[in-house]
Amino acid sequence: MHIVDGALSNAVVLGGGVLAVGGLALGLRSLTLEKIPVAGVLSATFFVAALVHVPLGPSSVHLIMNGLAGLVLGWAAFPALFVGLLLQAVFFGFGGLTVLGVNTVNIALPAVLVWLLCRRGVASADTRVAVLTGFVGGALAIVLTAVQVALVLWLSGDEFLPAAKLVVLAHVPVAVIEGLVCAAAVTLIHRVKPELFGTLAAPARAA
Amino acid sequence: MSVLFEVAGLCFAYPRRPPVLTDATMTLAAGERLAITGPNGAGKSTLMQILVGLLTPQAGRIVAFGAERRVEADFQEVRRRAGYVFQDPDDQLFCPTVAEDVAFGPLNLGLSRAEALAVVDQVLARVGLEGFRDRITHKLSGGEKRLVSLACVLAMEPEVLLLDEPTNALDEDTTARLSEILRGLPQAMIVISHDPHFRRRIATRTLRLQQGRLVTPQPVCRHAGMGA
Amino acid sequence: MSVLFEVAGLCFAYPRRPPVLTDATMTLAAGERLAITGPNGAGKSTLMQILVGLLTPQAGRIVAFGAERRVEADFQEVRRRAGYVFQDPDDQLFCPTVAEDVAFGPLNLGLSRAEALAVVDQVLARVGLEGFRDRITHKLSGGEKRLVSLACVLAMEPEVLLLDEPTNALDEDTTARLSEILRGLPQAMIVISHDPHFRRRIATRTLRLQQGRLVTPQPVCRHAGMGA
Amino acid sequence: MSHRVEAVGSSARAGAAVRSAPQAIGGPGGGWLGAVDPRTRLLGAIAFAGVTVALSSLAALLMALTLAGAALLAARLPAGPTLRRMAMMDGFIVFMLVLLPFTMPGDPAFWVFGWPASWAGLERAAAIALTANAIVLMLLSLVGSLEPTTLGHALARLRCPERLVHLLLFTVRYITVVEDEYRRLRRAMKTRGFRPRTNGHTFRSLGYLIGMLLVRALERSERILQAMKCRGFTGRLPLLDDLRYGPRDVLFIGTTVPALGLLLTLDALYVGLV
Ligand SMILES: Nc1ncnc2c1ncn2[C@@H]1O[C@H](COP(=O)(O)OP(=O)(O)OP(=O)(O)O)[C@@H](O)[C@H]1O
Ligand SMILES: Nc1ncnc2c1ncn2[C@@H]1O[C@H](COP(=O)(O)OP(=O)(O)OP(=O)(O)O)[C@@H](O)[C@H]1O
Ligand SMILES: [Mg+2]
Ligand SMILES: [Mg+2]
Repeated sequence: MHIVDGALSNAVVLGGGVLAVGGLALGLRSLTLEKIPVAGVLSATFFVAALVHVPLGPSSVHLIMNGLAGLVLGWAAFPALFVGLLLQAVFFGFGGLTVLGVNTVNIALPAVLVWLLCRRGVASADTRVAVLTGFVGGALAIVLTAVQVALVLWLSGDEFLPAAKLVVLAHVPVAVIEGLVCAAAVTLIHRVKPELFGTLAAPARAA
Repeated sequence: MSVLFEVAGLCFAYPRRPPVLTDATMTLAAGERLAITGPNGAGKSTLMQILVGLLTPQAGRIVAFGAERRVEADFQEVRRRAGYVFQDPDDQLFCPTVAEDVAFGPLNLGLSRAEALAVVDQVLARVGLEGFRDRITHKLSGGEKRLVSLACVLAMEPEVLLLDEPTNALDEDTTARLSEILRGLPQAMIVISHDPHFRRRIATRTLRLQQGRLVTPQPVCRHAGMGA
Repeated sequence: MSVLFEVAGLCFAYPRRPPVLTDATMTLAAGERLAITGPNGAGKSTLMQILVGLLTPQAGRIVAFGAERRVEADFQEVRRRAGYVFQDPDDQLFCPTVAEDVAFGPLNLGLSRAEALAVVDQVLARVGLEGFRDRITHKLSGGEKRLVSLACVLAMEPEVLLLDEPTNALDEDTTARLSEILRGLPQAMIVISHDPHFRRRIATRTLRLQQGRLVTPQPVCRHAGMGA
Repeated sequence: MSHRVEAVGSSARAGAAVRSAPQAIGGPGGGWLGAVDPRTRLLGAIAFAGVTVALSSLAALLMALTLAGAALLAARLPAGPTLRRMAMMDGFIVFMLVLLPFTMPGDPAFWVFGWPASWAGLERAAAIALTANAIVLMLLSLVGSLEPTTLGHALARLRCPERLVHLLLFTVRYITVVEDEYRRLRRAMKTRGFRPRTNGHTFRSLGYLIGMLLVRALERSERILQAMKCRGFTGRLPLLDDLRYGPRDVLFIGTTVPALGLLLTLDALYVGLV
């Protein structure tokens, strides 16, 4: 959900920039150079995952997977997703430059919120709890992202309100799909390598 | 004896690379076990990918199961009837458990979950992996992964098997076991292999891919004279 | 002739797994090129990681460069003097450009930028990759990556080279080129390889890792008697 | 992270986008811009974006788009693919632009099924489209024509936080590796008859696939860290670059600053007059 340059009011763009810098600072605080390889390879994986497209009726949607990114990366999701958005803007022309802050907050803040809410559940020894949490986290991240996009548009002008409402509505099915894909990914990780949820996400608090 | 695959005059080059296949021609009849050998990078894996339509040749004709195949829709049927076991099992296995990996193909063919699970048990027994149903695929040994990837393909009940270096990096015991399994299968197969002993155990006929063409190799062991 | 590595009675198991090494013993003398072979999953890579202290054995003794090595601090010196080339070059080449990758080791050893860059040029020339200095790592071909990862290790001027399947996925030309480079190097080396021709070209001695132990393989071709 | 909604007929193109990603991530930029320092280009793109979002008249925005077109020529990027990339927007943004004339009050320009479309809304939609495209085109031309690794070096020299720069460089380094892994697995799934549909089996399979890629990514990162230790990693990741400002940078700044000034002046004139 990339907003483009020129659509938002200056205040919103600035606010987004400030929040993004704050999020980046918090995310980078725990990333020692020793942890950069893990964060980098995982960040590359989320970049690739975002290229996966899923059929939705007669059309198809690209995955965002910010919920899963939050569950795996914790606060590091902020810099990791920012890097992805920067590369997409600069080399693919998706999104824009002045809105980079807003777009980062729209994608990464839900990721971190999902982590804060779901990190216990997803690390649960009970697979069913973990998988259910995965579904909730994956879907919730998309809902939050859509709501933030709508909010940002609405704050920029009342004329965007109808479009903003439609953004939220249109993303309900997308949220369900992301939830299901995320739940399946959590199932696999839980069986194959449960430590994945603790590598980066857990020690973020300690730092 | 019915002809399963018949390809003629295949040419193929990867973009901005010299040609890999210049004029490859071969036939596979029912009941045959055809071995293909040739140096590293000769284009053996490339040829197999062309047979199932994962790559499109720049020239040449592919007849499979009695019909000429040209476009993606034609090859969807070919892929259902010809089971392709990849060179590296890690490229093929992506599910958490063995059962789910083996059931993936049958589910794609439209079977129900219960039916697919019945197939799983039966196929695992055929490759001697009873009791592996709930094992984590990712944590299996290389040899076990190889047998699971064979089981995955057998589960789709293909009429032909395409095996890309199935003994690659397997130890002798597992290689022997695999030979026995393959010899016990009714399907025709094309087997890429560098291993002359394995080829001798398995194959009813051998072709060598070199300089972009498939030729019948000289009868004596080429390796005999090599080495320092 | 001085002894570089001497290990005895190594035992190793990954957590919650059956033991990989049960009683591995070997010696490497200066000037030797020791080949190690053995089935997939036998523990060859594991053994190499133990030699440089990336894994700690549950039992056994490691003497390297004349001193017994037990703790992490001991092994930091071992890692400086023994250059380890990984099985997958993508694991080893993590820097953006070739120059940065090759200079990474020398800079860590305390060389200045200018000195490190001089080493880069000299080492790239030694593996025949002059002019690759400013190439982007992730755009290199498989063979080029392999040679660069060798250059990265040579840049640290090791006394011993440890090479884990250096010809894996290389074509014949690159394999031949690599053989020549390795034969021209003065260092002693341990080379893990499945490829008998490559081993014959390179090695002064061969050991086989099986059932957790290192054994001298029988002199005749074991395969000769097999086959149908 | 993109949520472009597209018709099923174009799914082949989406596949091509995946395949072209490694190429898209990096293609050496030649042309007149080749000799301009990456830092200058980056700062130029940022300044251009800052000025362009401040413009409000369509005339000035058209001129901004023209400037971006000139940059495209100077970067010698392939025009077709670059312009296509520029024009590509999220489905919802396109939708919002189409909706704007009907949701913004003002003098009606025309009616659709009895709904009035306002001049003000049309103008606003045009302004947003022009701004977005001008900035994206300038960004693609000035910065998108760099190697991604060079972008990392430039950011480091511009005092971006060290860890962020290294995160970017590691991400760029491993995108192609992970993407190859992804592509091989997708190919194997295809040979086993997998065709994505809107059903649970598809979502589960794709979820497993992503989960497996993450597991392998973690294991790879463990090996990378080992390799770093083997080469004496001391908690430092040195960067070597040969970025240097030259005469071409002076020339670039000498043209850019007046051009941006001209844009602002033009805009002030139009806004003042119209
Ligand atoms: N995707 C690709 N893009 C470009 N070149 C490729 C690609 N895949 C393979 N090649 C090249 O094409 C040639 C043939 O490759 P192929 O994998 O078919 O050989 P092979 O006979 O299977 O070799 P091996 O015995 O090593 O498996 C090689 O030189 C290889 O480097
Ligand atoms: N990190 C790990 N955790 C658990 N088991 C492991 C780990 N790494 C390797 N193993 C297992 O230990 C055994 C030995 O692995 P190793 O990589 O040393 O074998 P190898 O002889 O190098 O095989 P190959 O020829 O395939 O490279 C294998 O069964 C492998 O699955
Ligand atoms: Mg092959
Ligand atoms: Mg190994």
